[in-house]
Amino acid sequence: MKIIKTYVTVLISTLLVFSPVAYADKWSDQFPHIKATGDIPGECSYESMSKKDYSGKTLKINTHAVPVMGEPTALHAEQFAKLTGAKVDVTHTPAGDLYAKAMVPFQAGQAPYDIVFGFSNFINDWKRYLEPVPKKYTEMRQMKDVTKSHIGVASWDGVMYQFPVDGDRHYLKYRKDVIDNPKYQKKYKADTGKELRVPRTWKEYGEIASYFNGWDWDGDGEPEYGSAEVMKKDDLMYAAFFSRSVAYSKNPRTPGGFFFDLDTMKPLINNPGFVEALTDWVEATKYVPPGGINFGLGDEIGSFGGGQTLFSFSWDDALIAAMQDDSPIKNKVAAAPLPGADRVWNRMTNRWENQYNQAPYIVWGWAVGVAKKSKVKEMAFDYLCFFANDANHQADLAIGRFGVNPFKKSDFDPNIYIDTMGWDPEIAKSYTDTLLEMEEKSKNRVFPLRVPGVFEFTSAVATGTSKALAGQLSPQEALDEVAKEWEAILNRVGKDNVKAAYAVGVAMEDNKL
Amino acid sequence: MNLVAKSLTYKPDNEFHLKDVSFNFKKGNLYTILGRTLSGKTTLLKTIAGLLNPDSGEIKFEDKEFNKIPVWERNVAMVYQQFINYPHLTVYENISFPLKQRKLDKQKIKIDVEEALKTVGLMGFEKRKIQELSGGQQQRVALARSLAKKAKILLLDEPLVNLDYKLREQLREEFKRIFLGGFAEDTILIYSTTDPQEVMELNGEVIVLNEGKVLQTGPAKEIFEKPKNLKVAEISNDPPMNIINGSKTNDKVNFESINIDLPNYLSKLKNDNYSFGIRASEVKLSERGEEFEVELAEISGSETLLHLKRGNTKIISLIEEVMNFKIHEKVKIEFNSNKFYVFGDNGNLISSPYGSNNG
Amino acid sequence: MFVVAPFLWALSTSFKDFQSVNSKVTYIPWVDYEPSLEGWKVLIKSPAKGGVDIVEPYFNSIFVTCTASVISIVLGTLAAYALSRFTFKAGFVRNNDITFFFISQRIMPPIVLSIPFFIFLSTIGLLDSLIGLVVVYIVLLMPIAVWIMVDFFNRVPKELDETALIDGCNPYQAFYKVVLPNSIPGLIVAGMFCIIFGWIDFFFAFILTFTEVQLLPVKVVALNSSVTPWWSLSASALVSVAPLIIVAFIVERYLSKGNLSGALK
Amino acid sequence: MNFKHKFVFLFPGLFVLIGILIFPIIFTIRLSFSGWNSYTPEMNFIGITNYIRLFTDDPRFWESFFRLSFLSVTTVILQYIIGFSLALMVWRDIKFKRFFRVMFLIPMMTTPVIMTVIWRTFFHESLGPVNDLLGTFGIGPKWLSDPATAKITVIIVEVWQWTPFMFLLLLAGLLSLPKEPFLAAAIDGASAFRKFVFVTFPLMAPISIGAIIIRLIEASKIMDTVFVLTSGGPGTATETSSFYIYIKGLREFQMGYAATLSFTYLVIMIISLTIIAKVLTKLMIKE
Repeated sequence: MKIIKTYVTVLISTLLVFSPVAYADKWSDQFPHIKATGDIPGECSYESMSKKDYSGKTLKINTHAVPVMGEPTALHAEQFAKLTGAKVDVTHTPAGDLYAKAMVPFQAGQAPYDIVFGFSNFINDWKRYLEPVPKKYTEMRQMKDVTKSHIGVASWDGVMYQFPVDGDRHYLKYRKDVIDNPKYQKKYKADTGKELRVPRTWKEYGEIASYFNGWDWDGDGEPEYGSAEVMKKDDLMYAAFFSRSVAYSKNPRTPGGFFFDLDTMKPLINNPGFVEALTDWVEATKYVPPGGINFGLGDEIGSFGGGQTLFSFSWDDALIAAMQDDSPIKNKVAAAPLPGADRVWNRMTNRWENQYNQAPYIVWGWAVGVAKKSKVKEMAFDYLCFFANDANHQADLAIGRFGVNPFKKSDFDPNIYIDTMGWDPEIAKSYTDTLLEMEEKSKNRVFPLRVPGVFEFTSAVATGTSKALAGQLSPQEALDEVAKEWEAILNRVGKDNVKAAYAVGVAMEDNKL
Repeated sequence: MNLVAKSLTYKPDNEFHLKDVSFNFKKGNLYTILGRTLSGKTTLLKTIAGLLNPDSGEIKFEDKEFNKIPVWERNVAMVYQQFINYPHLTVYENISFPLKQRKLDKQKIKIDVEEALKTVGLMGFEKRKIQELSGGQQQRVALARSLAKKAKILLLDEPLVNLDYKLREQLREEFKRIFLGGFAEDTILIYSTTDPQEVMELNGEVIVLNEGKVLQTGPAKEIFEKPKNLKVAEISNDPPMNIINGSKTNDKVNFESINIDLPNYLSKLKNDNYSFGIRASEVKLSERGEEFEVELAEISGSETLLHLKRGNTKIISLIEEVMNFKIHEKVKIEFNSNKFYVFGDNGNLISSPYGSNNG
Repeated sequence: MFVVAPFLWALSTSFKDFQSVNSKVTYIPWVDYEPSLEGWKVLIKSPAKGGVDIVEPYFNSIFVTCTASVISIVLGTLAAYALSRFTFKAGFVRNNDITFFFISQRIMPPIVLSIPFFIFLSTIGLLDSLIGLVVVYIVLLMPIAVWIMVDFFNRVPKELDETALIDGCNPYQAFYKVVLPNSIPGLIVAGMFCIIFGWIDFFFAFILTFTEVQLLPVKVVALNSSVTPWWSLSASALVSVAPLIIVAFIVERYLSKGNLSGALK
Repeated sequence: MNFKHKFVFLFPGLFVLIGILIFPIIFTIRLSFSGWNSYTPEMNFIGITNYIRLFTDDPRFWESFFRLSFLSVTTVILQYIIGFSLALMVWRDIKFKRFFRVMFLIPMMTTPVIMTVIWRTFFHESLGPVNDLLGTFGIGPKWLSDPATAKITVIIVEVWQWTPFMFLLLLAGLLSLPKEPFLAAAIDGASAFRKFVFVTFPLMAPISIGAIIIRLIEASKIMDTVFVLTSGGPGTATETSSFYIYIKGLREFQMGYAATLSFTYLVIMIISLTIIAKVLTKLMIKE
């Protein structure tokens, strides 16, 4: 009964959103942000929130810099304040500092913020300071619409600590106008004897990227390049590396851990699968734009979004940037799942299996939680719920710079992007199909590492791979060094601590949770 | 009404700047402290002013323990060798500064300042800034400030040394006029200098200071005529007195194969080796004299200082005209034997042209 | 050229938009790209409209910087005077060691002081407040003031203070009636260094404030998100340097007069 | 001069400083003996474990320390040379003297973090103006992506940012020099070069030493530049001690260990700065 009801509401609301007649109601008059849909009924709709009275109370939020996440946070804060009478203070912090900004006061026993934004892999360190999302919210209709993957990302061992407001994953972005261009397809075939198509493997990715590297293939008078990737040694670099590693190392036939062998907690980071991926990556330094080895996420987004490269793979932002209205390459790009590999390492048999393998990497993304020590928890959750209500979420999705990406099942409808954002139907479909495939269908997913000391582990990966990219070490040496460092971290942190935490992630990867 | 010091000793970092210095200064008198640079003159003045605390010894003024009175309540005035004024104030403000500090009434201040300005000849400069004045004028301002204050003790620490020759002469004349013209009946005037000529001209009581120790005290004339020892003789003459190691034989003074007739007043002297002192001005060029080699000739003003050498003996001769000499040139000089000072082995004066020390 | 090039680049960038920054290198507005005022508008818009609203942080920064500078200068100048004029002895500690103690406060990497400072300020209830920041900045700035003023006082002849004492000033009067008026150039240089170092600090302002108080650098740096709006970042960089250029002119005036430290002698 | 009043001058500043710092410093030292990290945020006592780790098992810290020494010494020397030349240039009467003086001061007044972000776009190898312009000559240095040039880029930015500091101090010093030695040198007919070597430079020695020491202290904290430009990369090519401490402290949240690093760093710095000061004094002041 409940399921049907939910389904109906979703259906109705979806219909309402996309009905060509602009839906006007008293809320959209007051809040132009949602003029495309008007208020959509729900637990945390404008209507419901307007009935709450939080006047005299203050809600303090630390969020990311404007505009990505920061702007919607501030916008919804303003709306929320208007509706409920609360005072909402919003602070903006650069991505790299979000962790420390919340962690310093947390560790000092303080909660200067009621709501803290961060990334989903902070969960292990943060969860002891965060209030679990109350049942009232986890069981509401709005939450039922969230994909399984994102419920998993927001939860720890079945308990939800982070309120889903955004979705994130790595996937492949490519220049449709090149890959689908018959002229280039013919030329490529003639030159290399191979088909020009959306790469299915990382090797193919490399070949195509190299071919299209360093010459002007879009006729703008400037040379273009093969691929834009996050190679700068900072917190995001390791995510790019794992995206390249999953194809070689996430073997659906060897459950029980991707980063470690869950039984022995032996690091797997230096097994041939990872080494192969790093070898590919070192090769990739040859087909990135000049200075590409020092690209951070911002550079990657700018580079691909500005039409400088053929490929890119990471979060949604680069695609969204390319699809902005003022972009010269609007509707010339498309999305596809991350490339796979023609062989995959089997760590049980210590052999390569010559079999096509592909694995989505459900990389961490924006996450937000409510501090345990907050004195206004109810208001805080109401705010988050309001942030992500259907009307706000859909309006946010349509504004590229907000960085709010799909995480609800109802988001995977190509029409949203076609109607409100003017995407080419084919591209919109490639986008939603790719997402849906990863989020809901794949059984070979990898979740981000979320164990105690996660930053020490990932920082070691960044340092090691970065040395390999810079040519200071060979891929094998670099990863051996990382493995050694991981062992040291394990000993410091305590194998059992890490194991217990890692088991939670492995259970999700092995589709047990 | 005396300024009395007993055994003042000052030795920061165990290095003596003053050693066992005692004196008794009476008001209305001028005292000059003669000594080389770093002989402790400034230290002594600063100790009197209260800027330095002696490590031992005591200093009393008007029977009050001076040691216990902080500088700013001592009512002394001091002029430094650097022209120290308050650069942010005008001439008038500078001179009135100590008076205002004493909270005198405005009218009185005006009178005193004007009087002081008149004394130093800086009328009409009231509104000027210190940087706009020449060195000599700056030092006059400093002097005016000390005078206007009418302090009971006025300290002048080599006030002329940083001026050029001409200004020095000029200001020295004015000093004489101011200090010796009955200005200071109530004041103890203490003037330190390295220049024996200044000491002579000021003609006060002299204290010869060397390495923190008092070598000799007495009226200026006495210091010149009967320097207690070689050191005083050296310090109290500019250029320093020539010291010749020689011997006395029956009727001759012998050195470097030169024999000079013994003057009468040395007849009682035992035959022995002595240090003979003679002022540079008593060594004259003369055809009848002895041959010396020119090492250096300095021309200073209207005088020529001739540095001469013969064997191990170095002599400076002061010639009262400008003459040119070549280095290594041979010249003949004559010693005025009536002006020989005789010092014994221990450096103490045995006999002087103005009478022997012990008799 | 080397000095101004980044500023010109920033100025040019501040009028660009996403495409002008990311498709190819562009220099001159109208010629290379269509100028946009977006970068500048962002500075006064509220965050809810995608702006950063630097107006309040601007005044906060000015307040914190000036207050901390004044306090540091006052305390630092007094201490510097003492270290320059008097002899201190305590065991093996001499004047130079005390001076070095002051200066050495700047050696400590700020990272590690963050947690202790955080706990310290939260204990005394000054976290996330202007006063709290002032307290921390005093630690950052006083060493600079002490260092510059010791050096400066060492070049002011001590006979000047002595004369003042002889002329009937007690040490405090000598200090403020004579030494201070003649130290204005030094005070100005020290003050400028304090203001600069206070103005450009990012780290402590970042760790020790939350919502009540925001300083300019923190606010501007917060622009550096994953998709950096180079244009508004450039604009804000230019805006944030503006008040200090005024300071630079004041300092230069004193330099030109040539009496920076040669006031005496 | 010595009065009891001297304490009245010294103590307010000294005590305020000590009062504010005593807690943080003791806390840091205590922290360095604890295993405070993200999962055990408590002041437990683990003895000298952290120090053992630092001295036996952390080559990265020592590498970063030597890299820091290289970077800070190089930048400070460059800053000194450039700062001195600029100061000499505008010391004389040249046209637009005042304009230049102010202009040379400005870089110091920009927040390093922000300015480095701009430098990053400036040196961007495909979208920045530097390589675009150099491209016309057919060269395109890998400003940020090559271990060697990345160091150079960091040095360039540091020099740009902090030369004004040297410049101002040295200019102030120059302007306060007494005139007499120069007159004397002029009378002797000394060449400009000789005048610099024998008159200007010796007179400027004391202030030079002060400026160099304080710049070394500041340069050793070099972090924002590295953080924004390269994050210590490529590899670990530009990782400095303070950036490493930052990573251990606020990124990985090993606060205990980071405190150990800082305390060790502090001790090393104090010792080496004292030595450097002594050596410089010997070298530059020959009296």
